[in-house]
Amino acid sequence: MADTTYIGAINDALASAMRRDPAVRIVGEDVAEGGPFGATKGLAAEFGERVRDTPISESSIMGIGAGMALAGLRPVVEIMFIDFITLALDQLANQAAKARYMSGGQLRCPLVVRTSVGAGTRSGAQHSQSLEAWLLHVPGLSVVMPATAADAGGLLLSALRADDPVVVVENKELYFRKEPRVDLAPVPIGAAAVRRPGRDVTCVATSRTVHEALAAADELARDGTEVEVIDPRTLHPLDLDTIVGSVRRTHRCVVAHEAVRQGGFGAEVAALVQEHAFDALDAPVARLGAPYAPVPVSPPLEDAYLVRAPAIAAAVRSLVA
Amino acid sequence: MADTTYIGAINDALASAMRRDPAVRIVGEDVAEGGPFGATKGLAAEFGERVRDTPISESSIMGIGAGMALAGLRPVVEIMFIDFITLALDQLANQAAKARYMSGGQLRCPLVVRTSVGAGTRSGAQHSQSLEAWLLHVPGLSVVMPATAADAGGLLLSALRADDPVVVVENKELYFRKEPRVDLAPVPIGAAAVRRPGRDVTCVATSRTVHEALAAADELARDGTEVEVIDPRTLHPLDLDTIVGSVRRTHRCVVAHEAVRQGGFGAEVAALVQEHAFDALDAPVARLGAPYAPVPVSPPLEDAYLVRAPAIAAAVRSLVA
Amino acid sequence: MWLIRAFEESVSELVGTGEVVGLVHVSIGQEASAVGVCDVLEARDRVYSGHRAHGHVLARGADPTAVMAELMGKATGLCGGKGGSMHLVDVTHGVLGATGVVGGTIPLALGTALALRETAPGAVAVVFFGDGAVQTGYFHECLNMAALWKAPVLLVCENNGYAEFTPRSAHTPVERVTRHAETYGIDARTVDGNDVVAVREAAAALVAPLRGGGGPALLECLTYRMRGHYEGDPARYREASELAEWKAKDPVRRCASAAVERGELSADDAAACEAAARRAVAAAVAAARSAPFPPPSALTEDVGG
Amino acid sequence: MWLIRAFEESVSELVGTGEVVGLVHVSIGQEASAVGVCDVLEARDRVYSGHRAHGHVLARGADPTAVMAELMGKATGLCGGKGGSMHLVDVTHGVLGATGVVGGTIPLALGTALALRETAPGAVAVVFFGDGAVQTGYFHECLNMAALWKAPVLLVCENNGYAEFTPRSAHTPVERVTRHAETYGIDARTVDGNDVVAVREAAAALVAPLRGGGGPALLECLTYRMRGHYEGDPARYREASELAEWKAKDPVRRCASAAVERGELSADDAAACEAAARRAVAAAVAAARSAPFPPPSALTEDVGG
Ligand SMILES: Cc1ncc(C[n+]2csc(CCOP(=O)(O)OP(=O)(O)O)c2C)c(N)n1
Ligand SMILES: Cc1ncc(C[n+]2csc(CCOP(=O)(O)OP(=O)(O)O)c2C)c(N)n1
Ligand SMILES: [Mg+2]
Ligand SMILES: [Mg+2]
Repeated sequence: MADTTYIGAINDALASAMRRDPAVRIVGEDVAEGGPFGATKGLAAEFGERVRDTPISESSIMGIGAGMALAGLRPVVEIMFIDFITLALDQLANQAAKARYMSGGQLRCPLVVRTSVGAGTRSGAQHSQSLEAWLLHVPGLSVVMPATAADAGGLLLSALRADDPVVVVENKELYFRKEPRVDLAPVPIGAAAVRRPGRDVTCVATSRTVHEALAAADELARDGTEVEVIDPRTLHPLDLDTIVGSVRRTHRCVVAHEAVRQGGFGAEVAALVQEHAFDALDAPVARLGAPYAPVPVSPPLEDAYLVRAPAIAAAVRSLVA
Repeated sequence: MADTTYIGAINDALASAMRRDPAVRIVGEDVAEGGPFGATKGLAAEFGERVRDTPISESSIMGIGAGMALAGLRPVVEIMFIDFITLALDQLANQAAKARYMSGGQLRCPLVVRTSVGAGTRSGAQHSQSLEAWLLHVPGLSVVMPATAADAGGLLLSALRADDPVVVVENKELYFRKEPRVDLAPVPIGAAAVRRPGRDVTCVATSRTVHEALAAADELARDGTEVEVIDPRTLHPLDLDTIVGSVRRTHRCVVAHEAVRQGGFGAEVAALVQEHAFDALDAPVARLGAPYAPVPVSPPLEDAYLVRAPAIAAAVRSLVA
Repeated sequence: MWLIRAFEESVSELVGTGEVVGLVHVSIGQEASAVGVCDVLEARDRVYSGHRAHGHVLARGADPTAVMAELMGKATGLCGGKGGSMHLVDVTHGVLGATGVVGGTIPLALGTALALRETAPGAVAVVFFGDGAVQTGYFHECLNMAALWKAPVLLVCENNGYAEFTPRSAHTPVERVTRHAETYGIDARTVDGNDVVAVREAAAALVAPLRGGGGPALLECLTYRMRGHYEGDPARYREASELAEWKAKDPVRRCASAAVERGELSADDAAACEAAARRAVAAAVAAARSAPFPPPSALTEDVGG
Repeated sequence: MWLIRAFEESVSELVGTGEVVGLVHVSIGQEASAVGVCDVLEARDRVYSGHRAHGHVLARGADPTAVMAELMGKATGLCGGKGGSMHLVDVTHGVLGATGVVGGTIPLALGTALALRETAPGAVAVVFFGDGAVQTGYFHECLNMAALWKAPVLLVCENNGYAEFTPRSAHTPVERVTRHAETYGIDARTVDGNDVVAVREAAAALVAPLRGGGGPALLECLTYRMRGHYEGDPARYREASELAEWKAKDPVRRCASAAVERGELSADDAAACEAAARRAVAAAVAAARSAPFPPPSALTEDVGG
């Protein structure tokens, strides 16, 4: 079969969901033109006004999506860069996430938000952040973070069948990564994927860093260290059993993500792992993430900012040393 | 000496800073009238236009504060409830926090943000959140969280002498708590306070839960368990040495805060403690926080939502069991 | 209107006794906008409110006992006691949300209007908000998009001249909210918000084109809150004379006496109306009072995520 | 203007070679608003820009070598290579910020204006933004507050008819940005933004009252970007005829030929101007190219917090 890309899978999933479910809508800036990365390419031609271009009004756009969802539609709101979700968190965290609870279960808000994280494009501190950890801290939001094309399409399909808000956190560096095409199929929310089995160290990695972890695992395997790479895929609800089960076998754990280490998803994983597998751990859970700094533009600085395979390999080595 | 309150200390600190430094300004909704809790009471009378009432435009107000700070003033922006900081995070996280870095050190942004967290007032899901963990994840922001009147005044004074943005996270339930008056003096940012020494378990607690931890410690002391209660006071930069030093002596650690447990400050503390004191720990670091739910209004539900002394005592007991 | 008045007076008392909990904003003095607007709405329409929401929900037909129980945090409350005063929702009566974040339901209403246009053509979405909300970015962003997309949404501004403790003049140099509508070519009217008949007429005139596929509309009701901003606010920031002036324009009494004057109602009937409303509220209070609190399990139910 | 034009053309080429990095928006076709406005500013004034910022910074007098080095991420860049194209800051020349978040510098400029009024009376704050930014809440919230507080801020909208790939008509029904200023009684003008003399005159007329303690002002410059939204955008969403039409109104060539026509400049001098600008840019590129990247330690320096 031909290759596919992460962005292609997103585009396919949107088209397929729109064909299947007349309630699906797309709302965002430049979505009719396909968006800057092509995620919504061709959809306006096929679905007309169901694909709605908006002005630059992120704060309200999120609420418009929520208001559509409360009235029975299934909107997909696109926030081009997660950096701009800073403008839209009132509607996401205060309205959409809490509508069901505050109404005592009268309301459901099947809102899907697509947004992108990630540095490496030299786009600077306001177009490169990874802020997904904020969303974990908001009860009522599911958060998925695909690392592969199959998951990008499959998790989006599942999000579009969920009855509560789901944020799909994509990664810009993965958009054009080629992958052998697989049939588009829903990937369940809340199920981790073991990307590579291994007996020596568990590495929990998200999004782009899954591929870095796999590269590190390849290298380490040459020295005889077998790393089990777990991709949670969903940050909330988290598939803790898969992670804890693995650590109970390997006795060691590294967590890696692109976001700033302090206050990141890795802190939650480390806290949970030490809580649920304390007796099994032979070493502290190691955390890898970005340093405490905004994302710089300068190439050598940005390269140093990103968690890449060598850093993961080094962390694993120091755990097994 | 007469008693003082947390809100009184804030008021005193603002007045004293405004007298001392002509660059200090206050900007926010209803601040001229004193605000809903009286934090700015009397200041408009003394300082006139330096206390600026604003319309309900949080998104821009934060930026106006940042723009004043970039031009050399020292504004204190009041965001009445941290729930509304969801409207203002672009200016706080993307502009104020990053201005110094993105300008290569040309700019400084001495912006102080005062805001309040906390439930217990039956005010519902949009007036009761504790979102301070979001701020830790934003490089460039200092975050202080006073538990006492002395710290509420003292940390605010220090914030008003800092050259980078500081968010002062106050707690509504503490505002009218009486405390013996102490002289208003700056409390250094980045220094924890050991609120009660103890040899058996370290309890790291923030803001309102400091008092819950002290109550739990009193009770546990009767059974012979001595809890060391540490109030970090500053969440970033964190005084990790004090915490780790304590855990190395007690071998056990509980972290308590009012915020939702998942993705909260406690995750960061637990991750750091297991990393830096792994060999010293006799049990996993325990975390207490709110359940994964918005804050309900109903009295019995909201009471159950809050971390109180008995829950802390129970967590300590299960650690020493 | 008497129902709302009696309800709110009762709420005010029960805040005093601690039975009604939380941060409570009553709408005494503003009943006419709720009643006048909701009177022209149909079952298929959808309504959003703000932090001062009791009147809107009652005007839509919500059960006073369930509303009162909600304000007390009881299991039988509209929202099972979890939402409270600022978050009243009554899907049965088409109320999809109220908000503690000023301006926060304006985009929700716009989104709902867009949905209704496709799923229930002819239905409209309505959002009530205060003059303070007019200074939020939400109001302006949504005014633009509503006009751009010709959405069937009616924006109802209850302009009571204050946002919390601060008068309009300290919030904006723009005196009339309708001025903003003009910029976008949006159909808009300013009415005496204490005259329920005037409100009703204006609302009917604005809503009719929306049902026919027309663009958005804005209704500005000039009114006054006869109590403090929230229960407990001593309202020292305003003159006694101002309050007295507005008391003379009390929308509830004015409506009743006008009906009597026009001979539509006898003085006795008018008094009976008031008495019936007070009885209904007393019964609602009694029922709400004796209702149970929710079980502990409710704390983590209906969270989603 | 030739300096900006030559600079931007060079940037465009260097994006092609990969030497200039990141998401780059050039201002070819929009030079007149930068130059016309900045020409009436003084050293004490403070300027903010948006994502299309190169021209504004150069018009304020920033060193082209330092700007180019910044776009390449070099240590000698204006911001040590850390800010990049969308975040140019040059405190020496009074540029306090640019932003990648559309509309994000409008509140900053308002805050700075309020500060200047007290600390440097007579100085003004200026913010450049596009027509897309007019649909953000920031614009409207700040228009209101600027008018309310009579802040010495000049809002300059470079209205090029597009926000990314979407024309004005799909963003708002309001054709003229000045319409919003009218609502607040704000002094405002719309000018041919490709006529540097007209821009300069309008800016001078608007700024003078601000220096004397007057309220805010808004200048709308009607212009066009002659390239895609960002470098790499094939701009398929617009007609070739539209581009051709605007090419005829090229602000740089127009200014040069007008000066020649008026006899202020000989044709030779005009050509010399262009050549000098191109030489200066070539020198800047060469110097920036040979400059070092920042040391690894810079990654975590100047973070604060
Ligand atoms: C975003 C936001 N900012 C501030 C507040 C605090 N607050 C509650 S009500 C209010 C004033 C609202 O005024 P208006 O919209 O005129 O409504 P009114 O109370 O007069 O009915 C304010 C500032 C809030 N709830 N939400
Ligand atoms: C808040 C925000 N939303 C979306 C974007 C993506 N974006 C970058 S430029 C742009 C269009 C801006 O249009 P305009 O303000 O007219 O400026 P122009 O590019 O025409 O100079 C958009 C939508 C952004 N940078 N910031
Ligand atoms: Mg009001
Ligand atoms: Mg534009």
